[in-house]
Amino acid sequence: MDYATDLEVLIGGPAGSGVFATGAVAAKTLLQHGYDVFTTNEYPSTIRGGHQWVLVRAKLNGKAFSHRGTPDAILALDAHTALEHGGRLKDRGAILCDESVAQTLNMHRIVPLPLSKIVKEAGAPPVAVNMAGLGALLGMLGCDLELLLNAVKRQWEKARVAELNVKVAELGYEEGVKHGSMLSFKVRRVEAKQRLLLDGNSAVALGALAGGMSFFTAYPITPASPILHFLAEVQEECGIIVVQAECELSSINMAIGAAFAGARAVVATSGPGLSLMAEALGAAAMTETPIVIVNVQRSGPSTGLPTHTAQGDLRFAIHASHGEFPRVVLAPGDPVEAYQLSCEALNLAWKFQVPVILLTDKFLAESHWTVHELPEVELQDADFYQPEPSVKYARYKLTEDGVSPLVFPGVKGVRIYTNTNEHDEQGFVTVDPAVVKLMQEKRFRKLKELSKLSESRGVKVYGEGDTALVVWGSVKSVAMEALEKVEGVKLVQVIWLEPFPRRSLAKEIEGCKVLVAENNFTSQLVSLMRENLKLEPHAVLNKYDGRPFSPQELNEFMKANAGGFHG
Amino acid sequence: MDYATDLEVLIGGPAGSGVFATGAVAAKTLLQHGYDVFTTNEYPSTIRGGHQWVLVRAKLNGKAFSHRGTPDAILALDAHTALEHGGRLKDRGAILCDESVAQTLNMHRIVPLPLSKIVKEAGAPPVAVNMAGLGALLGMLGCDLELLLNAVKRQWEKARVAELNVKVAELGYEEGVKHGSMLSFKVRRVEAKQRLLLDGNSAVALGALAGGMSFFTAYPITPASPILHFLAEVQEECGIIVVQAECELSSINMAIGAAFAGARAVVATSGPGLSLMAEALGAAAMTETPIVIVNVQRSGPSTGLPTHTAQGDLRFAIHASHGEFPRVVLAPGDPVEAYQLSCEALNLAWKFQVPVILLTDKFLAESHWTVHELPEVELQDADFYQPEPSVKYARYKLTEDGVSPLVFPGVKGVRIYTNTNEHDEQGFVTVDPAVVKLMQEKRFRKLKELSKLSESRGVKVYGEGDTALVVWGSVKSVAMEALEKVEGVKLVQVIWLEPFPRRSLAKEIEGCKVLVAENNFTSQLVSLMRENLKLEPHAVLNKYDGRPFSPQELNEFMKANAGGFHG
Amino acid sequence: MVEKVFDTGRRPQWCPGCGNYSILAAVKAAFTDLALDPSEIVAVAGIGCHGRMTEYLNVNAFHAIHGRAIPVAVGVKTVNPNLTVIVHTGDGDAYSIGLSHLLHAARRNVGIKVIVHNNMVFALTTGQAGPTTPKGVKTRSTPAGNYEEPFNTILLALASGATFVARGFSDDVQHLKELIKLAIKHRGFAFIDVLQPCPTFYDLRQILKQKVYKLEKHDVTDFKAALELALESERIPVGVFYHVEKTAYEENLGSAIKRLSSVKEFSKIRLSKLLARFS
Amino acid sequence: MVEKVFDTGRRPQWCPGCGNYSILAAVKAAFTDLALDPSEIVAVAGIGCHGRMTEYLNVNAFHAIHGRAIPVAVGVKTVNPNLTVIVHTGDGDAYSIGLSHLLHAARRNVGIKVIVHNNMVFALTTGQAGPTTPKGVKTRSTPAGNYEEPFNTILLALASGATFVARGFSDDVQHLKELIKLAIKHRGFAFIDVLQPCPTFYDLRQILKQKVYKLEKHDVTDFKAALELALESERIPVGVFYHVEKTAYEENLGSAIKRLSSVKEFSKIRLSKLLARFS
Ligand SMILES: Cc1ncc(C[n+]2csc(CCOP(=O)(O)OP(=O)(O)O)c2C)c(N)n1
Ligand SMILES: Cc1ncc(C[n+]2csc(CCOP(=O)(O)OP(=O)(O)O)c2C)c(N)n1
Ligand code: SF4
Ligand code: SF4
Ligand SMILES: [Mg+2]
Ligand SMILES: [Mg+2]
Repeated sequence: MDYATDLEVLIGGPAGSGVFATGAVAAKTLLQHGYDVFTTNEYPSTIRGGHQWVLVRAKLNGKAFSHRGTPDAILALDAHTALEHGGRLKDRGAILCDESVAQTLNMHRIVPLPLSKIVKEAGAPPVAVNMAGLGALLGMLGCDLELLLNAVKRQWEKARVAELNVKVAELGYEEGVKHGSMLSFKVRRVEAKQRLLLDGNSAVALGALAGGMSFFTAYPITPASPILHFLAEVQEECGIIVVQAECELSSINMAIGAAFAGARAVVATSGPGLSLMAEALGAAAMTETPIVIVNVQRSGPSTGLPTHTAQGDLRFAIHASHGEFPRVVLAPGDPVEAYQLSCEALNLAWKFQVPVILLTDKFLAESHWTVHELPEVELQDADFYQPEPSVKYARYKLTEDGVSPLVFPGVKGVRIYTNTNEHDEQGFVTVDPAVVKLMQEKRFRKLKELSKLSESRGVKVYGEGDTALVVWGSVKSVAMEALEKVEGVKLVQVIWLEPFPRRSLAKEIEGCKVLVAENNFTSQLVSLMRENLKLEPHAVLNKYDGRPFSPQELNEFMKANAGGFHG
Repeated sequence: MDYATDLEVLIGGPAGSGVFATGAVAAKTLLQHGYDVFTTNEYPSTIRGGHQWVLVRAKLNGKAFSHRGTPDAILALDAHTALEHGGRLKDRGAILCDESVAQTLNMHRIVPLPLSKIVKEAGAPPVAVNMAGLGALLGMLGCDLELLLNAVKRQWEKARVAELNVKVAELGYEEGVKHGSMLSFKVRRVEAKQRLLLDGNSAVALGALAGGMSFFTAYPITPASPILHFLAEVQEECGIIVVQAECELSSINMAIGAAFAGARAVVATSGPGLSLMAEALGAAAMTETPIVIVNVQRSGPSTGLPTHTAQGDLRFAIHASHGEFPRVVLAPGDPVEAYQLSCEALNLAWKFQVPVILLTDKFLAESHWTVHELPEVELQDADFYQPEPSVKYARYKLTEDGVSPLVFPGVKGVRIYTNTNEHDEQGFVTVDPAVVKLMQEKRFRKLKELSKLSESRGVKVYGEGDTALVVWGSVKSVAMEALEKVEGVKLVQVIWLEPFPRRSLAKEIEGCKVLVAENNFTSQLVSLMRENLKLEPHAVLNKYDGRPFSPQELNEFMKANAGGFHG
Repeated sequence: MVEKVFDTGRRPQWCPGCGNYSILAAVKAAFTDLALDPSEIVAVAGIGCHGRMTEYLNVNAFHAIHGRAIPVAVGVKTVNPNLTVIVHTGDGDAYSIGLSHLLHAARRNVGIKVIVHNNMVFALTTGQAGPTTPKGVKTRSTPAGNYEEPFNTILLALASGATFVARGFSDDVQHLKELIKLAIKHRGFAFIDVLQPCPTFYDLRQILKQKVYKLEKHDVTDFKAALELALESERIPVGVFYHVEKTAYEENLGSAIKRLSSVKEFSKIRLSKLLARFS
Repeated sequence: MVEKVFDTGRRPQWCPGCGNYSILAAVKAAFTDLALDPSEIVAVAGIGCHGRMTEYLNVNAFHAIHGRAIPVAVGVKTVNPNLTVIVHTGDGDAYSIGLSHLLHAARRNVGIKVIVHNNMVFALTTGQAGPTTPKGVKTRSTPAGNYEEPFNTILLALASGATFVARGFSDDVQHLKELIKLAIKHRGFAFIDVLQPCPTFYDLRQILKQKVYKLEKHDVTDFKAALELALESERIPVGVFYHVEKTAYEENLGSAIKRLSSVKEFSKIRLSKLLARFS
C-alpha cells in the first residue's frame, strides 16, 4: 500500500447539490490529517442548473501551490461530472457515484455506491447524498473517521442538520472502507501544527482588518461578495461598520465620505463595479481622500462570465477615470500576499492620501491555500495635523513630498474644506493657472516616494535561471507549481503594477530570455513592460477562456521557450 | 495708414456682461470683411462673478490657425480686463473702456469712451455697454458700419433687443470713428467667398448629421452641452430624436438601445460623464452595438476645471471599462477634422460594430475657425443581414473578419438576441471555454482591418524637416500657427489613437529628432509611442494649467530643441 | 399550443418552485392572447435570476447590464415606437442600482412595460438583502437581521407619475397574464411589481398566499384611492392600482426610423441649410 | 453678528436676485440660533450653482462630484454620528443624476439633512430643463418647450419613507431658517425642497410669491394628510409636510470612530480569534 503524498480529488455535480460544502469538508479533513491542501472550484452564474465542481489537492511533503488537474478520485454527484472529468482521471483512480448514476455510465473505474439508500436509511434529505459520497471517498482513502466527522460537524451551524450529515457521512465511510482495495494509495495522518485554509477573499478581509479598516462598504457582486458576507458576519465582533450600498456609485462615495470623517474605508467589487467607480476614483484622488478599492477580477468584457477568472482589468485599473492623478495598484498572487497587501494598501492610502486599488481575481479569491502562519503586518499610522493656534488650516498645503496635513471634522477651531474642483491650498475653487499647475504638481510629487517603494517591494523572484517567466497576480501560484518541474527558469512576479517598478524589473530580467504568461487577451503586463522597459518579451502565453492556467500549460510554455528542463 | 493683415482684439469683462455675444459679433463682422477669423475664449465655472474674455484674431492673407495672445486692441468691460490683459497689448494698440472705468486705471494707451452714456441715451439696458464698446472698437478700426450692424442684427433673435443693440452699436461706432487716429492700422474689406465660422462642437454635430445620426442623447455638461443645444434646436428640421437623459449612465444606455433598434446613435459628454459611461462602453462592445461617444475633454481630475481645456483623457479613453475589447479612438485637431471624423466615427462604428470615441477638448470645442468649405464626407452604409428562410439568425456568427450580420427588431421571422453576458453565436449565455475563446478572438479580429485603416489614415504630416513635432488633438492648430515661424520642423499629427498607427508614425518620424507637445501632465501620447514604437522622444513639452499652448510656447520649445529657425 | 412560438426551446433553469417559471408562463400567454408577432417584440432584461427570461422567450431580446435595462428599453422604444418593449428586471436591478431610471421613465411616460420580478432578495448573487427585503430578515449581508426599511414600491411608482401601476403575484398566472395584457395595451409607461417567491433565498410563498387578495371595485383612475390602497400592509392587494392614458414620451419625438431610410438624401440636401447660421 | 462665525469671508458670487443668497442666510441663521460649533458641522455639496455654498459657509465641507453628495454624506454620518451633516444639492444634482441616492438615504433614515436648492433648472450648465422644470418651458435643451412631466418631489420623498419632509421658499428666510432648525434637530433623515428663483435661467419669483402659502394646522404625523397636501398644485404649501421620529440608520451600526482609537490593539488581539474559523 502506498501513502498518497500528492492527492487530487474532484467533487462535481449540478448547482444546488452541495458541491462546495462537500469540497470544504474534504479539504478541512485532509488539512487535519496534516496535508498541505489547495482547493479551487468552478460554477456557472445561475443558482440552479449547470455544472459545478470543487477540486481538492493535498500534498504531504511540500506545498500544494495549485491544482494539478489530473484527479486521483472523482466523486460524481451526477453522470455529467463523470463524463466531463473522467478523461483526466489518473490510471489508478476511481470514480465514485450512486448506483443509479453508475447504471447510465459506460466507463472504466466506476465505483457504484448505495448513496441514496444510505441517505434514505438515515432519514436525511436527498441532498445529503454528497456527504454519503464524501464519506465513502474518504473511507476508501483510509482517512481518520473522527477527523472527517469533526469537519462535517463544523460545516453546519444547525445542530440537527449537522447531526444528520454526520450520520450519513459515517454510513458512507463504512461503505467506502469496503471498497478500499480499489484505491492503492491511502491518506496518512501526520503530526502538524495547526494551519489555516485560506481563500483570497478572506485574506483580503483579514488584511484590511489588520490594517485598521473600520468602514467597509460594497454592493454585492460575484466574485467579491464573500468579502461582504464575511465582514457582515464579524462586524459586531470587530467593531466595524459594514454597509451594503444601493450601487457601486454609492459604495465608493460612501467610502470617500467615511474616510473624510476619519475611518479607514475599504470598498470591494468586481469589474462592472469598478467601471462604475471610475468617476469617484478621480474624486478620491482630487480630494486626496485615502480609500482602498478591492477589485476581484472576473472574465469580461461587460457582464461577461461573472463566475470565471481573468486578468483583464490591469490597464483599466491604472488608467480609470478622466484626468490625471497618482494612484497605487497592487496585485497579490496568493492569500498570504493578499493579506499583506490588503494591510499595506491601507497604510499606503493613508500615508500618501491616494486611492489604492488591490487587484485580485476569481481564481485567487475563491481558491483556498494552506497557510502555516500569517506574516506580521503592521498598521502604520498616518501623520495627522496638529492644530496650531494662529495658523489657518490648509487641507491642500503645498509640501515637498506632496502630502498635506490631514485631520478630521470635529476638531475645535479647524475648518476642513475638501474639494473635487481644482482648489487652492485652503480648498477653495480656483482657476488661476499658476495655482492649478502647482496643485497638479503637488499631487504628482507623491509618486517620488511611491516609486521608491515600488522599486523596493514591487518585484519578487523565485528560483534561478537564465530564463525569466514574468507574471502578475494569481498566475504566480500556478507558476510556482509549474516551476517545481523546471530548471533554469526563475519566476519573476510583479506585485506593484502602478507605479511600475521599472528599474527593479529591468534588473531582475537583465540578460534573461523573457517569457510572460497572462490570464488575458491583450497582454497587459507586456504592454506595461513595453512602455516602461521598452522591451519585447521572447514569448507570451495568453489564456482568456475564463479559466486559470494549468501547471501543465505553463510547463509546456516554458519547455517550448527555454532550456534546462528535466520535467 | 496701414491695413491690418493680422489683427487680434480681446474683449473681456465679468461673467454676465455679454462678452461672448460681443466676441461673436466682432468675429462675424471681420469674417464678412473677408478676413480669416479665429476666436477663442475663457470663462470660469460660475454664472456670475469671475472674469471672462473672448479673443478674436483676423488675418487677411493666410489662415488664422490660432490665437497669437498679443492683442492689438482690448475692449475692457471692466477694469480687471485692462489690468489682466494690458501687459500683452501690442505697442501700437489701445485699450477701450468706459470713462468711469478709465478713471480707475493708471495705464498707457487707454481710450476712455462715454459708453454708459450712449446706452442710456439709446434707452438700452446697462448690459448693452458691450455693443457700444464694440461699435467704438470697430469704428476706430475703420470697419464697414453696415457689416457691423448686420452682424448685430443677426445675433439677437428678438426684434426689440436686436434693434436696441443696433442703435447702441451705431452710436458707439460714431464715437469710435472720432478716436480713429489712435489706431494706425485699419480693417479693409476685401472680396471673399462666403465662409463659415465654425466651432469644434458644431462641427462634431454637423459631421454626425452628415453621418446619418438619427438619435442623439446627452446629459448636460460643460463644455459638451453646446452640442446638445444645437441639436435640440435643429431636431425637427433634421428629423432626429434628441433626448436629454437623467444622467450619463442613462444616456449611453439609451444610445445602445437606440442603435440596437436601428438608429445611428451618438452620445456626447465630457470627462466626468465618460467616467460614468465606462461600464456601458463595455456593454456596447460585448453586444457589438455600434455607438459613438463624443468626449469633449476638460481639465481634470474629477470636477477639476469644468471650463478649461486639457488632453488628459487619452489613456482613459483607450482603456476605459473592465475586460478587453476592440474600440476606436479618434482625435480631430480642428473643426474640419472634427466634421470629417464625426461622420467617419459613425461609419466605422457601424461597419465594425464597435464603440468609437471621438476625443475633442474645450479649446477645440469652443473656439471658432474660418472654414472655406466643408469637405465631402460620405455616409457609408453598413452591411445588413438579409433573412434566409431556413437559416436561424445568429447575431454573433463567427466570421473571418469578426463582423457578424446585423439586423434590427421588426423583421418577420428573425429573432435577435443581444447579450452582455458572454454568449454563443445565437446570443445565448455560455461558459464553454472553447466558445468563450472563439468569441473573444472573433471580436478582436476586427482589429485587423481597423489597424489597416489606422495606418493609412491615422497620421497627418505638415511641412518638412529633420525634426518632427508630434501632437494630437487641438494642439495641432496652435502648432500650425507656430510652424509658420519655423524651418526644418515638420508637424506630425496622430489622428487615430486606437488602434495606434504604429508603422505609419514610425515611418514619418524615422531619422528625425522627435519632439512631443501635449496638453497634459503625464505625456500620454508619449506613453503610447513608448509602448508601440519603443521610442523615447528627444524632448516633451507639457502644459497642464487648463490653458492651451500659445504659439510662442511651441515656438520656443522647437527653438530650444531643433535647428533651422528664422523666427 | 400557440405559446410555442414564444419558446426558444431551452429548458428553463431556475430552482424548483421558483416564481420565475410562472412569470415566464404569464408573459408567453399574454403575448399569445394578444396575438403579437414575436419579431415586433423586444424584451430587455437586467442581470439577476430574472434576467434569464431572455434565454427562454423567443422574441427579440437585449440582455443588458445590471440596473440599466430601462434606459436601453427607452432607447429602443423612442427609436421604434411600433415595437412592444418589455423590461424584465428584479428588485435589485430596478429598485437598488437602477431606481433612478425606473422613476425617470415613469415620469416621462415612455411606452415601455416594466415587469419587476420582486423576490425581495438579491438572488443571483446568492442571497443578500435588497431595498424590498423586510426589516429583520437574515440574509448573507444581514446576518444579524436587516435593519433597513423596505420601499413601498407601488407608492414610489405612483409618486413618480407612472400612468399604469399594478401589482401581480407569480402564483396566479391567469391574473398576472391579464395584468400584462393591460400593460401592453396601455399607451404609455406601465409598471407591474410581481411578487415572486424565491424558495432558495427568501421563500415567502405561504405568507403571500395568505395575504394576497385581488383588487375589485377600485376606480383605477382615482389617484388618491390608489395612494391609499398602496398603504395597505396587513393584506396585499394585487391588480391595477392606477391607470390613466396620457401622451407617451415617444409620441412627442420625431421618428428616427423614418430618418433612417432617408438618411443619405438628408446629408446632401439639408446640411447646406444648417450651415447658413455659421456664416 | 454671531453669524460671522459661519462666514468664510468670501463674497458670494451668484447672480443678483439669486435665491441662493437667501438659502445661505437661512442656513447661517439656523446654525447661529442652534449655537452649533462650526467644527462639528459638515456641509456636503453637489455640483451646480448651489454647490458654491461650501465656499461661503465656514464649516467643514466636502464639495463632492455631481449627484453624489448624498452617499458622501452618508459615509460621514455613519462614521461619526456626532456631526451635523447637511447636504446642499440642486434639482439636477438630487432629482436627476442623484435621485437614487436621495431615495435610498430617505428609506434608510440616515440622519443627514438634505436641502435641495430647487430652481427647476440646470443653472450652472447655462440653463437646461431638469426633472422639476414644468411642462412647456423653453430652455436651451428644450427650445420647442419641455414635453416632460416634472416630478412631484414632496410626494416622492414621502413615498420613499423619509421621516422629515418639508418645503421652503428661499424668499422667506425666517421661515426657511425654522425649517432648517427643525431638520437639524430631527433624529433621522430630513428633506427640505427649497423653491429657489433663478432670475437668470428660469425666474419664477413672482409666480411663487403669489402661489406660496404657509402650512398651518396640519398634523405633521398624519401621513395620508401629507400625501394629500403634496398633491396641491394651484397653491403651493410650504412648511413641514411630515415629521415622525424613528431610529436613525447610524444608530444601528457600530461606531467606527470608537474603533479608530483602539485600532492597533485590535489587530493583535482579535485577529487570532477570527482565524479560528479557517483551520
Ligand atoms: C454593476 C454591477 N454590480 C453588481 C452586479 C452583481 N449582480 C448581479 S445580479 C445582482 C442583483 C440581483 O438581484 P435582483 O435584481 O433582485 O435579481 P434576482 O436575482 O433576485 O432575480 C447583482 C448585484 C452586476 N452584475 N453588475
Ligand atoms: C457626471 C457629471 N455630469 C454632468 C456634469 C455637469 N453639471 C454640472 S452642474 C449640473 C446640473 C446643475 O443643476 P442643479 O443641480 O439643478 O444645480 P443648479 O446649478 O441649478 O444650482 C450638471 C449637469 C457634471 N459636473 N458631472
Ligand atoms: S435563487 Fe430564487 S430567484 Fe433564483 S432561480 Fe432560485 S428560486 Fe428563483
Ligand atoms: S444662474 Fe440662477 S442659480 Fe445660478 S447664480 Fe445665477 S440666478 Fe443663481
Ligand atoms: Mg431579486
Ligand atoms: Mg437647479
